[in-house]
Amino acid sequence: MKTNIVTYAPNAPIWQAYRNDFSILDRDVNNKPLAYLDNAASSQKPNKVIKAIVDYYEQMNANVHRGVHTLSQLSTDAFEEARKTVQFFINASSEREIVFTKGTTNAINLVAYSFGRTEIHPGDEVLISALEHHSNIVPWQMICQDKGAKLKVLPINEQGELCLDQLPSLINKKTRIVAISHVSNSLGTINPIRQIIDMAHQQDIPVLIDGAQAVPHLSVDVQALDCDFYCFSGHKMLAPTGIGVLYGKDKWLNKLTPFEGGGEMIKSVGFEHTTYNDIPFKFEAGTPHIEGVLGLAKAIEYMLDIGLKSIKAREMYLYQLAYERLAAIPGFKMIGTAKEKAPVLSFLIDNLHPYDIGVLLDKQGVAVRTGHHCTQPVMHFFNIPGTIRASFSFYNNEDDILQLDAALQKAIKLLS
Amino acid sequence: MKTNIVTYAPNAPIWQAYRNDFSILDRDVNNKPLAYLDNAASSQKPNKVIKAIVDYYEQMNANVHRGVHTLSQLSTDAFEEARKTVQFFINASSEREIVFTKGTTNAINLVAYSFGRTEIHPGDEVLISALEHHSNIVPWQMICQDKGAKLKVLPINEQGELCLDQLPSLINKKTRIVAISHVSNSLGTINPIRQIIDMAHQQDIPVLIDGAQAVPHLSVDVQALDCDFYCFSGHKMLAPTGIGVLYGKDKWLNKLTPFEGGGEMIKSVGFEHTTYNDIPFKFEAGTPHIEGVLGLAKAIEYMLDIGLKSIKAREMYLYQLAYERLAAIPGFKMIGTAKEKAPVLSFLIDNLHPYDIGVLLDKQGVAVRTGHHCTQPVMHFFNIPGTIRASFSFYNNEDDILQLDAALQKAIKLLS
Amino acid sequence: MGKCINDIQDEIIEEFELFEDWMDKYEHIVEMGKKLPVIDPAMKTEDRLIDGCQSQVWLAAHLSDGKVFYTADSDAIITRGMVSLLIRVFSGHTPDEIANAELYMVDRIGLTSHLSPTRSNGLLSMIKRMKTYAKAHLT
Amino acid sequence: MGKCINDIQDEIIEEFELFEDWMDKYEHIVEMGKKLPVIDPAMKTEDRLIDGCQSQVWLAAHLSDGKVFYTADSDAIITRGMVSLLIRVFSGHTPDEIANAELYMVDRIGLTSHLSPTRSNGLLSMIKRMKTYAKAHLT
Ligand SMILES: Cc1ncc(COP(=O)(O)O)c(C=O)c1O
Ligand SMILES: Cc1ncc(COP(=O)(O)O)c(C=O)c1O
Repeated sequence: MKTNIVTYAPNAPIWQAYRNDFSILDRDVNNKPLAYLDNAASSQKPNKVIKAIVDYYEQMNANVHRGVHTLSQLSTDAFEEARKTVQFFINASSEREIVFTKGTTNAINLVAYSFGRTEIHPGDEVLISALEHHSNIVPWQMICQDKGAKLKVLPINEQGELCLDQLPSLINKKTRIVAISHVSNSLGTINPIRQIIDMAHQQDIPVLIDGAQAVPHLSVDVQALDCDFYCFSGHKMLAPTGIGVLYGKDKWLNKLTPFEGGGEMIKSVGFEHTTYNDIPFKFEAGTPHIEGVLGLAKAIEYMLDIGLKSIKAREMYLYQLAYERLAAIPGFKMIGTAKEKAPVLSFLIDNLHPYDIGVLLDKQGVAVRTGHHCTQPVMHFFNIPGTIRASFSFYNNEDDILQLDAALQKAIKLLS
Repeated sequence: MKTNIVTYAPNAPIWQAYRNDFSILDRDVNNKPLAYLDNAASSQKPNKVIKAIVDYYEQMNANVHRGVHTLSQLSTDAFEEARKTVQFFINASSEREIVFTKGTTNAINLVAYSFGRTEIHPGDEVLISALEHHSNIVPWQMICQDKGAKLKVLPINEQGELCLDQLPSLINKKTRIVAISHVSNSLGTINPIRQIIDMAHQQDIPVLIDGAQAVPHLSVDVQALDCDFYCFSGHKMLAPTGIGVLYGKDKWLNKLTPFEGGGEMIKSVGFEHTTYNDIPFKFEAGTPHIEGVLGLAKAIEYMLDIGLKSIKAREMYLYQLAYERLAAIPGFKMIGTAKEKAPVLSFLIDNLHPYDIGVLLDKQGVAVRTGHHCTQPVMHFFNIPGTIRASFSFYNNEDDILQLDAALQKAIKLLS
Repeated sequence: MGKCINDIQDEIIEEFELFEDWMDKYEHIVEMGKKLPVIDPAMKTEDRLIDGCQSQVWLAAHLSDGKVFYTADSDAIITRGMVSLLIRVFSGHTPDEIANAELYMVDRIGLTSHLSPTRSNGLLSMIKRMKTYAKAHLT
Repeated sequence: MGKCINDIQDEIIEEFELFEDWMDKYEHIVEMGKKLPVIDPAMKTEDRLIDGCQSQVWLAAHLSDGKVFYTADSDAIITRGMVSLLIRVFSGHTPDEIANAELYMVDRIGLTSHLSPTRSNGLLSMIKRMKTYAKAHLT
């Protein structure tokens, strides 16, 4: 028996209907139908999100805040309405805790700079994990270097899981902040952040969560998690590029000094003395990415319409299906075998180079990501040059997976 | 004779054709046709730019750089092609000198942080002018405070022009950088930046130019200007929100340390040692605003198609027309009467409050900006609560101006 | 005994129903703005200022005979007109009445946009302060 | 005397014209990749490494009898195949010929995408280094 296909496809016709909302999925690539399995890098956008952008520009485009005229009012109202949509999405206690950023990277840098300025001192420590994306490593390295602080790293095991038992020995009086991803982008591991947050809070240490890979797949409740900061990007969850979110607890946002200076973030400016605006505006210098914010709100509405639970079930079904097909291929080796996983399948085939596989899959219309996925330390840990990563979204379907399977087998044959 | 209308409308039917490219201008506001005269806050977008966004999402959306698959290749190629378009637009000597940012504010902050980190020390000075937008004041205040440096201010005169004669006494051995706007957003003054750059360079002091209000109206040549940094926003020049540009001379970008850390901006990451990527990528952490970059390139193409000289002539014609109509209104007082001006008309009517005028113009479909325009120091200088600002774009027409004129007169009557 | 808060609101709504177009409506608001008694400049202190970014509002309140009386001013005349309307509604009532009042009149006379949270005229903050003052004197 | 650079390019173009589909083409490239002599691991030093982010290329060159000879390797087999093609074109020619050669073959055999500046396989940097080496030995 070669494969053991899971035969339960939750409500397939509905999923075909959702898939139809993504026009790009109809296109060909190299004369083959496109099988887009690079969702962890960036998701595709439903027509409604694209339409929200067009509508904005055709009907109400104007700079937000401060303007008295109608278009400016309409834009501002829609913009602030979108903030409430985001608040609802992650269950923040107030919309003032929602800061719009360029993306996850920008959000983490904002915290690293603003938190770092007043809260990190020489000899202090910042704790991250060995599973982090470069965006949750480098900003901390930079601030640690600036401040003469030390970067500590919670290690991972062979399954690609955090070694939670080592956490107590890594958190101490010098630890100023813990910065951990909710879901690993290269391996798909879902980290036990609830536990980590609890342990850190027992010592009054704030925790930042990099949620870039979590929000597309899981339902996130920042109050239940009790995290101090939560960061994510729009472009990985059906929204436009260039927009992201920093959630920060009221008390932290009020306490921290601003990151960037400029319009919007001030109350009054004098050459001698400048006073800053209230949160969240204090952290939003400059004209914001208005269409991006509206697109993000529309993407959230779209996801909530489908239902986060249904999305998760669908994606895990696809993931499971893909896993069972590919695991049957001789030489298949999964990288990252954590118990709790998001729909991300990272693997290698014998000693074949991921790049070679990637090129040959692409020739057959299959888009996967190959390489280190901006997590070089993870690759060093496993002592591999990279992985082939197929990542799934609810709009993928069985055909995508069959195409991946067949293309992969053909590639292997050609390379062996 | 009440008015003295300039009768020369360069090639009017052509301009009507261009106007038709902006669907939003057909809409009503408060049951009146929209007269959008708030262009200095944000411009409207031509259909081609909107279409570029839609096309991107419907045909090639994927994360840029690093990806092996076709969509990622297409996106990356388009993205890097766009960089060359920007290079061409401002005549930079290499595309490596073009860094994509969130906007002008973000670009200035990038320089303030990265330049500030290594080049500004206690006791040093940073020179700005009294004409600056908050975005070119606050970042420098913040870095000066961090570093124990001093912010110096080149004053303005009653016409709203820089007091150039005072520049030599303000530049000295302690000056580390000069940051000046090309065009004032609240008054429209075009500053003699060529001279300022020359004077600063004579003492080896680098100059940053805030070009947010210049690029929509003037042809900019960074090599001819010889400025060290030049910053601008897409949204004020027909492009999407959330995208902007930092031009930096090769030698500076290479010398400075990165601003934000994360994906894209590194060559290799280890917990002990991280090496940064080449310019411009070193300064572009995180997934960029891809649709914004493509939209910006399209906006540039659109402007170049019309011709920057034609745009300027058209806008100055509209500005002149508006000026002559409004100047005939009793009580009209122009704020900012510099010799060299961009198509920005800031004014007051007797003692009427700008806010009242703004509300009543809006009721009549006329969108202008009222208030301090994020230049509070300019308002303090003139001792006024704000101004009414009508700012023009080539897609405005005579009707917009007649509507402004009539609406203003009606508002004045109602308020007097 | 004076009218209750909702009676005054209904009265204002009726008043505004007379106006056929926005011009008449705003003329009326401007008129009211002009009639609002000028506040003593000495009263225009920092702590009474509600900074609305575009127009500023000063608000003072005092309790007399168990009732709250407000005085207010603004540098913009339309804001003064709106301020005058709000004072007419709230002034002279008990803290209890004010704290529990639902302000539906602004919506009904079609001036909601002036109270949108993103308006930069300080009016919404003014209403909040009016209510906060009343709540502080609840018995 | 050996063939000139363009003769070799034309030869390769002809070779690739035989292939009907991408499969055959890549099979050929992989074949060439496999045939490329393995480089002495000791030669794989930092300074010979061209880091392409996804696949890495090592390049060595020496001058002999007024001609440049290249050896190279990569960790990815398709990149090795491409490397092998480039060596076949350039190796054994004078610095002058190499420096002035126009590389049109990649385009013509439909593999341009492998040389796009945004490809992360290090091939473009490799060609640059091959030419730089040649230029350094121009007489
Ligand atoms: C002169 C000037 N500088 C800077 C800015 C800030 O631009 P942005 O809000 O796009 O960052 C503006 C825009 O208002 C401006 O007019
Ligand atoms: C776990 C994780 N963190 C951070 C990032 C960075 O997100 P962005 O590039 O949108 O800033 C990513 C995206 O690749 C990610 O997967």
